[in-house]
Amino acid sequence: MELTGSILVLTGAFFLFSAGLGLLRMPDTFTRIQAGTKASTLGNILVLAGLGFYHPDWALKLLVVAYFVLMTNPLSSHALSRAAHAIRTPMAPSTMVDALREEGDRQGNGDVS
Amino acid sequence: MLELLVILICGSILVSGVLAVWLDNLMAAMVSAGLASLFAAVSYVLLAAPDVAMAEAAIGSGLSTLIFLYAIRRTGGGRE
Amino acid sequence: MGLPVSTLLMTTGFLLVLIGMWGILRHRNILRIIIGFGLFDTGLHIVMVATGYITGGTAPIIDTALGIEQATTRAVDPVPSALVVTAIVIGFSVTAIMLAFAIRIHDARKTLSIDALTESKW
Amino acid sequence: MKAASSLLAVLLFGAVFAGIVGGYGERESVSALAEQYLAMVPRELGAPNVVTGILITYRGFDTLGEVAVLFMVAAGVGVLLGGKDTTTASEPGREPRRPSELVGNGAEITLPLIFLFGAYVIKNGHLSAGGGFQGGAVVASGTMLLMLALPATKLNHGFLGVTESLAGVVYVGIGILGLVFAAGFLDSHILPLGEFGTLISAGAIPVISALLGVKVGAELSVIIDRFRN
Repeated sequence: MELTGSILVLTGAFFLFSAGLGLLRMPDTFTRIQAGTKASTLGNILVLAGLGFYHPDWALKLLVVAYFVLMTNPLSSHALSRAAHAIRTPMAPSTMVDALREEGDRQGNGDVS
Repeated sequence: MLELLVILICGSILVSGVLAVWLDNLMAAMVSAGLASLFAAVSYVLLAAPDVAMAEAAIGSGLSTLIFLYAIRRTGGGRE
Repeated sequence: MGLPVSTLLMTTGFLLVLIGMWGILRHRNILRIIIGFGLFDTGLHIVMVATGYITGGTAPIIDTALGIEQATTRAVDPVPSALVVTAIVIGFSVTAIMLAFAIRIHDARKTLSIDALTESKW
Repeated sequence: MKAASSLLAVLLFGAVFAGIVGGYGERESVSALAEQYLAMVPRELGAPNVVTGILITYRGFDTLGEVAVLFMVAAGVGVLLGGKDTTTASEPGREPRRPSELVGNGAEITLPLIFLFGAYVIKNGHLSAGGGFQGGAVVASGTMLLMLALPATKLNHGFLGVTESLAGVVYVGIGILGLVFAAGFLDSHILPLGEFGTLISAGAIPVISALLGVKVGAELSVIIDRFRN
């Protein structure tokens, strides 16, 4: 039981570490947001699951916390990257497609985003 | 171990406070002030005062930053 | 190792007060001065809570971790906590009033610099 | 010159603060007043959370004055900022951006949880960390999320005003009841103490805490909504 919990927490810590590494290594804003959010959501959920194995009587509270993380973490990064796109944050030179801007162009006004 | 955490929190509070006074961009200064408030909320938990931490996290770093945001918007984007 | 928790955090609070004071004295933009006041507030709150900490204390809430008999010896001082909870709300109110005046000044003068407000100087 | 005098002032204050910190050693035991509070609040008031007990009963008059200050701030900000409908002064020709559908839906999912958490914090104020001020602040944070994620929402100021006025009137009414049936103004012994550590216990503290939470939440929401338009 405790071993399972420890392994889960350790895996979560590894994912959180990779999120931090991604923040340092990625070239521009959008890829940084992507790296931070994806890896840290998984890492948080794994850490919470490991804690649930440690203290089974906290399970309900941990479930509520996990629900909150799942609801808010992707949403906040979506809002952040939308705002960054709206103020035309420069992208990395290797970016090929800007689907949001093309969508705005197709709807007739290039400024919407 | 606890001392290390306390020193880390103290350093974070001081760095965000200095940034809030020093940064040129008004929006960034406002966010730094909110960050200092958020780290202060963590320090209240370390000082065994969870009631204060809850109030500071909700008011100091949430609502104050929001009314600063609205004030900056109404006074023209922070340009002087 | 090192200094105790409350001394460290009290030093941090006083340093934050000094940083806020520097911001208040050196900046000319009203919104920046209000940010300085906010830092001043936060620093004083940290100092006040730090004065209530006792070595190895826990939160003053009686539950399974803190029996009703041990409360007087193991809990931290609740009086500064109760003071600071109200002080935080009042600090928010003061910030709101200052920002409202700043917005009105900007509406009337189209500037945020306090150098433009000379007629109320003595 | 100006920089030098500012630096001098800050350094003087720094010297005073250094003197204070240098003479301060971490305390080993609480003061006599705090010891009295820590012993009296659980026994006489039946509230496990000592901070809430102090805030609502021993310093109840101060808390009432505090709420009055908040009310005056809400009214003052309304006088200063209300009145005329100014649109944002900068960039007059620009349309406000369409809010993202994802953010709106997510806020609608999260908002009931936040309000529920606020109610939980208010109602459990005498059992665990929390109370009227903190719960009211959490409720106001929910309002903040509502205004950020769905900018088209209008707060009903009349309803909020009536709610917080009613809460204030009942607050003072409970205080006068304490004057009549118990020892003094805002005494919490007008209701039975009940079993220690359960939700319905500690006399009138949960009732006063709920009223305080409603009042603080409504007033903070009004203040931040005045700043929006």
